[in-house]
Amino acid sequence: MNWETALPLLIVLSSLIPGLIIFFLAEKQVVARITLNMAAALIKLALVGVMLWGVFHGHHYEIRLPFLPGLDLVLRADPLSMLFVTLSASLWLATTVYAIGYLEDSPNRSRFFGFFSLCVTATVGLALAGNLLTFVLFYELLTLTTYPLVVHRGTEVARLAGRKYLIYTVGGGALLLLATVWLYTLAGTLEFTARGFLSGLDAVHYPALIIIFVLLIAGLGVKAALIPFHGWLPQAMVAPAPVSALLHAVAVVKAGAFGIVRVVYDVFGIEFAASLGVTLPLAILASATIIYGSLRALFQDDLKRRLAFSTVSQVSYIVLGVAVAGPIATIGGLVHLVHQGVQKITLFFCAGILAETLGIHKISEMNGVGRRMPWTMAAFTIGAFGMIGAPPLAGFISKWYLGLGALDAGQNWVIFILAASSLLNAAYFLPILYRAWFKAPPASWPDERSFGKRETAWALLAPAVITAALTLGLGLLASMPYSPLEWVRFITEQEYAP
Amino acid sequence: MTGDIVGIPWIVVLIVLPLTGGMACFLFPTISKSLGLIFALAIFTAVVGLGWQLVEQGAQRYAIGGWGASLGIDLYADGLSLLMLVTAALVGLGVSVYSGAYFSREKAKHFWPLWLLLWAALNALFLSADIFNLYVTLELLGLAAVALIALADGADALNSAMRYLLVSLLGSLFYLLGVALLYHSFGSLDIAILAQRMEPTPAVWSAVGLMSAGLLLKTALFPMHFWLPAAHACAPAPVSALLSALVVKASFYILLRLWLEVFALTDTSLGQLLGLLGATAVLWGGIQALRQTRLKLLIAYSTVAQLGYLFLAFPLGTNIAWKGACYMLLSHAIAKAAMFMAAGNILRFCGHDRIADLDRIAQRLPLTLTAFALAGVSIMGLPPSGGFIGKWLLLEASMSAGQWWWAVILILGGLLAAAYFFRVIGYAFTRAGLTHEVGVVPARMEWAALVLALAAILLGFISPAALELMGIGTPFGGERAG
Amino acid sequence: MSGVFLYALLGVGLFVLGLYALIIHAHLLRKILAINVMGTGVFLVLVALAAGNPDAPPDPVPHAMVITGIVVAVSATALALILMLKVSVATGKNHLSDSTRD
Amino acid sequence: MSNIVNIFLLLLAPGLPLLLAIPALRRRVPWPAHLALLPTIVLLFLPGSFSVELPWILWGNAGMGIDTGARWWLAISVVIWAASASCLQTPDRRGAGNRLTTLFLLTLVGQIGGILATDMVSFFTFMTLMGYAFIGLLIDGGDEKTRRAGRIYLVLLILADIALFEALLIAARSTDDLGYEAVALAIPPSPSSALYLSMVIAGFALKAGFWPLHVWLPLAYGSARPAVALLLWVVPVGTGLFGAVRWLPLGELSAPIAGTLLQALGVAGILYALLFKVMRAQWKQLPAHTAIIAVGMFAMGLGTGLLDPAVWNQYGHLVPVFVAAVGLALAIMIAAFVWLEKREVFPSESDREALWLERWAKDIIRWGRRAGGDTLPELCALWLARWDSFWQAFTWQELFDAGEYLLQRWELAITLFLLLGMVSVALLWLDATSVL
Repeated sequence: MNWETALPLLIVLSSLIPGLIIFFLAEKQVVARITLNMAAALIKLALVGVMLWGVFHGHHYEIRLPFLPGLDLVLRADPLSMLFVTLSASLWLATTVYAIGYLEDSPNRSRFFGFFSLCVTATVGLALAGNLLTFVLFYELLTLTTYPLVVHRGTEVARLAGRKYLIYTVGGGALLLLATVWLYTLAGTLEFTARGFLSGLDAVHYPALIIIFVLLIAGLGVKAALIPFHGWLPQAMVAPAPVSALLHAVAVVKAGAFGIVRVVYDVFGIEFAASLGVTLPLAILASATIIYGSLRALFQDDLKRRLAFSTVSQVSYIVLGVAVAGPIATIGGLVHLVHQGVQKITLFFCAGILAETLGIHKISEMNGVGRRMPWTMAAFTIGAFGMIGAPPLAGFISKWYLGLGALDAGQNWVIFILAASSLLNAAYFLPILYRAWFKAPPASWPDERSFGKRETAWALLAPAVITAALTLGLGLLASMPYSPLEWVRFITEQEYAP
Repeated sequence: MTGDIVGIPWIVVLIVLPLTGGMACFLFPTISKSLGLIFALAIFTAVVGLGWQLVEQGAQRYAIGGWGASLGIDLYADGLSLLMLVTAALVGLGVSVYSGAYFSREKAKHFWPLWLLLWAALNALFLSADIFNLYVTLELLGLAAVALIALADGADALNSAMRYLLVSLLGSLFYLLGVALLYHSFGSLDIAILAQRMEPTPAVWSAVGLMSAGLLLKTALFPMHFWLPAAHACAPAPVSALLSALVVKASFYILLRLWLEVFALTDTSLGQLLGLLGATAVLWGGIQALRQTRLKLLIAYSTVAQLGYLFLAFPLGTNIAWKGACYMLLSHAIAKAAMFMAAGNILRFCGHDRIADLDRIAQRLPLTLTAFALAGVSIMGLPPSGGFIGKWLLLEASMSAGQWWWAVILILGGLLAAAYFFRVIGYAFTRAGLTHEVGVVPARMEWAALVLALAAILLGFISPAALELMGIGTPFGGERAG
Repeated sequence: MSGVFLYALLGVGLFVLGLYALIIHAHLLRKILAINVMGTGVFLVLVALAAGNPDAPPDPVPHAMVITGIVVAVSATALALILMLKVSVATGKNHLSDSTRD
Repeated sequence: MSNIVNIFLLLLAPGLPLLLAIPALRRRVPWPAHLALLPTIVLLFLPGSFSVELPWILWGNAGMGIDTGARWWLAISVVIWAASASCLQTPDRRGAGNRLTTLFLLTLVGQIGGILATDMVSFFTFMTLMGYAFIGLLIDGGDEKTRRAGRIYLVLLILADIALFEALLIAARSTDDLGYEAVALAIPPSPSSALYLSMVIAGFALKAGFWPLHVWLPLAYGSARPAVALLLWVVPVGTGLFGAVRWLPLGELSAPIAGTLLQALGVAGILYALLFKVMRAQWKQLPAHTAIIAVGMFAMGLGTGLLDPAVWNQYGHLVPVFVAAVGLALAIMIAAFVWLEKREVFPSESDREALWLERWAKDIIRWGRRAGGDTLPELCALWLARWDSFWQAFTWQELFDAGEYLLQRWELAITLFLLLGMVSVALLWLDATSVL
């Protein structure tokens, strides 16, 4: 085993092993747990950095384990997987810091952090999956490891939310599995290949392939919260804030979106998918989700629920970018994978801070909160503007490429979807900002905790501020070498190479 | 050295060892716990030895006492037997470790001899080369199993033991009648010889019907599962584990063996009928499991559903399908044993097994719940687990055979399984209305369940090797394309 | 239609009769007896079929099977009787009660 | 050497206010709002045109620079900003006044950056910052009337941003370089030039308050604090007009329809303001109507430029002068009113009539709430109820229970075996007869 095979495995193990150890730590071993968590997150980030460099310089990282007759478990680093791996690894670090601050003095922390690490393992494994089988494996693993986090609080509400979460995700997983097996019996391979591996199939199989595509998208769409499979996401918001932040805003929904990207590009191949006529319905579905999610967000008073519906809407940008079919739209969709993650995690961090520090859960309670917590709300403001797509924030870059790509592909109607979505985003974010900054604060907050001179615990605030800064940086310095945008261009060159 | 190991007639050792162990435990009841454990380890080693032998030398045939066919007793071991032996050895070892802490001294005195006798019957059954020996071992197995169920006190347990006994005897008699007809038609009891002489006559048809019916009754295939839930739910936890994991599989093994080698009826409507019954079992068992309010009954119904999976291979009849069913069998055995053990822990901890009142077991009994959850993963067929491999192979087989409806059943069964397991897990995280007195669960019991559950997961990673071992002596016919 | 087959059919008939009794009788002792009758039916079939050809000496294998079968049947019956006694002590009834339903 | 100084100043002009906008950084700085203008003032006195390309920013061809046109805008802006800064009173450093200063400085960054930007994307970016910060400035601590003005302007601003974004996309389709000259050259031959023109005109009309989208201006003038009222002309309106000049391919393209439309809008705006409003307006709204008239005149000018490129090429350079003049006039007007108001010449007035824009917005929200908040959940509940009754009507649960109960009767199962036994007798009989 040399470095090039070991590295993908190490990246997966760097959160798996600490996660397993953490389960066996006693509640009181706080220092050990924090050290382990932070060390793991940093090591993972370092390994990902090395791999990023390697992939850019043409190194080939791959490890295979025989799993089934004719099918291996494959972990492979290609540019697309690196995009997602880097996102998860860096946001994991931020969220770990945040979670340490957030869960101070709450019960069952070992269990929480254990499953948290396992979730990241599943996400990273899913990103590195080199074939559909490996993907399915980690996809299911993600379902299993997130469930304990959703029901972490152990209330009846949490149990019901967990139930709903499972009904959706396990059902989706089942469809995915069925489609995968079917695909395997038709194609004889499941290996992700740039520009797909199905175009060589006999035309007799095309109807079957269309059904498979629908099944795959339905299975993945559950996690990506495409309508009508989005119902679990707002419910799952009963989970603790770091879970909502990392998992529901980033890991889980992104896993679905990432899967759709994989299916469209590396299983079907974008040209082949377009020739099957399945990309346009997908684009329409994504557009409907974008609009519907925004509309629902508009009428939520619960902050986390509003953010959840916003996620429903925003994640479909990725799908839209993929489905519009064209190199530029692809850039927009893929880069939104990163940008939406960074922005949404900022928003969720802030929502969690508000809930922890002031006991605020509803938007109607947020009057004047900007005066009490200027840093938090500044971060929130940046995140919200990013979501609206205001320049020069990260969301603008995604929207720009999506719009340009749609024009480029001759799908002008997408522009109107984008415009309507921006309008709606503004309509549900700006009132929050208005309340927070310009309304007079109430005499007392619902449930205030004092942190001395600071507005809140630094472990909560720092990650939020850092991700907010990233939101700005990713947009402003979009053309910097190694920026997500540049990386996505690098990916797109491969997927669309003549 | 290698030659020495390969040279030992492990086949015989495998039958003699548990028998001797049973005797020893019966004679020295005071040290039966340690004796039992030692013998369990020895049997496990012997299975490994046999496996080695099979890998080195291929399928084995051994005539006891050199008497040879017709009156003598022949033993035969190939990949399929090895699979079953390994299943029995793994589960048996787990159960032995678990039972060492589970039973009181009084009960242990009865448990160990019976359990080793059961193990002997199992091993002999898996190694028998003729259909009459299969009958004898089947009866032995049934009697030992009934006695084990009766170990649990209470009217319910005795009732279900009695019911099980009658059913078991009935099934065996049907089988025996079939044996008589087969012998009459072909003048031999040896499976290999029967396979050569096989031809479809009305008597053979009636034998097939009788034997299959008897075995299906003992395997508790829908709609003949009526005896199973009560028996499996009332028995003591390790016994439940044995029954669900091994005893029902024994009769399935006989059916499989006959079907593969003697009957060769895959393409007939009988295969489709079995598949249909299996599919119904999957759905019906799943729905009933979902409707249970008690944990052990839920697990018992889950067994009904899981047994249905095994029969989905019959209408397909391809190499992959058989292998899938066998993998399913193996992983279900291990996972279900772990699950019953976990349920036993919960029962001991809470004093009840009402699902709605589990009250934060996740916090208070984390190892056990982990075991339960991991076993559940395998039962649901989620990756990576043995159950997933089995399900995948079956799915692949049904999709390649163009019989996609079986694939749908498999998927639906998985969903139902997920529904009923997560129902339990969900309650295990939440606070219940009433708290209850807390019993002590020895660490050994928790770890035994956990290790078995981990083994079920681990099965997901060793499938290439396992499938190759299973194929020794090509019990499933050649590799067919598709 | 030889006498051998007549015996065999008689055996099967006994078997079916036993089965019928097993179903309709609730009393456990009767059920156990019914099982025994069924067993006897099977043994009869075996013995009858052993003498397949009236001229040749009878085949020893079915006889061996029958003897083994009888041993098995005896032990099974013993176990069944013990169990029946325990059931009637525990429940006060001589028949199987319905499975418990929650 | 001087080149480096130039670049440094170019970056510092928006950069310094941006830094000072962070409260922690200006805590010990005296007169931060004035200090922030300093690099811009120095920049005004540097001779010649120069620019700098900024790598890595957005798409890589972003840049900042100053030329003659920009200098005029910058000059008038600096004057008015300085005046406004002097009016800006920050009574307490940590409270509301502190935030006001932040918003003030952010608006300043946006405006100066917008003027200095040499490409459309940078301009758009700065203008977005300016727009939102200015709304904050407008409504911060204001009464209900300013908040109303802010709300309306916000809606217009968002719509404008969307329109301009579309225009940007169309431009980017036509050319990779989004510098003003490149776009002006690339748009005329492009097939979507008409769409581009309409988007740009719509966007800046919304931003600058062309008639009939001017409704927020009187409200804002009527109630904003003096410091903000001074800025109303240069910031939202002036920058909008400036943008229109920069973004439209004036002098390169002859667009009769768009030109005529603009001219018509301009005339209509002037007439409307003159005939219906100026005569009856409250004193404080007079600057607003003056502004509307000026915007109308400007629109006429732009329209003429679009109709006949030659005219624009000849007289286009006068546009900044015009804007500067109007700006100064308005500033003086406001200063006078402020002075008069301080002496309590005017009674406080209220204006409660709802504007069409607000009515529409309210209707849409009410409709949406009804659809999303009432109808949908009701429909859901209805279906759920049906589903429930479906379950109950067919008593599925009992069916499963009864089924299992039946299956648990062993008589039933064993009867199957009885049948099987009989079949085997029959088969055996068949076999026997066939042997004989």
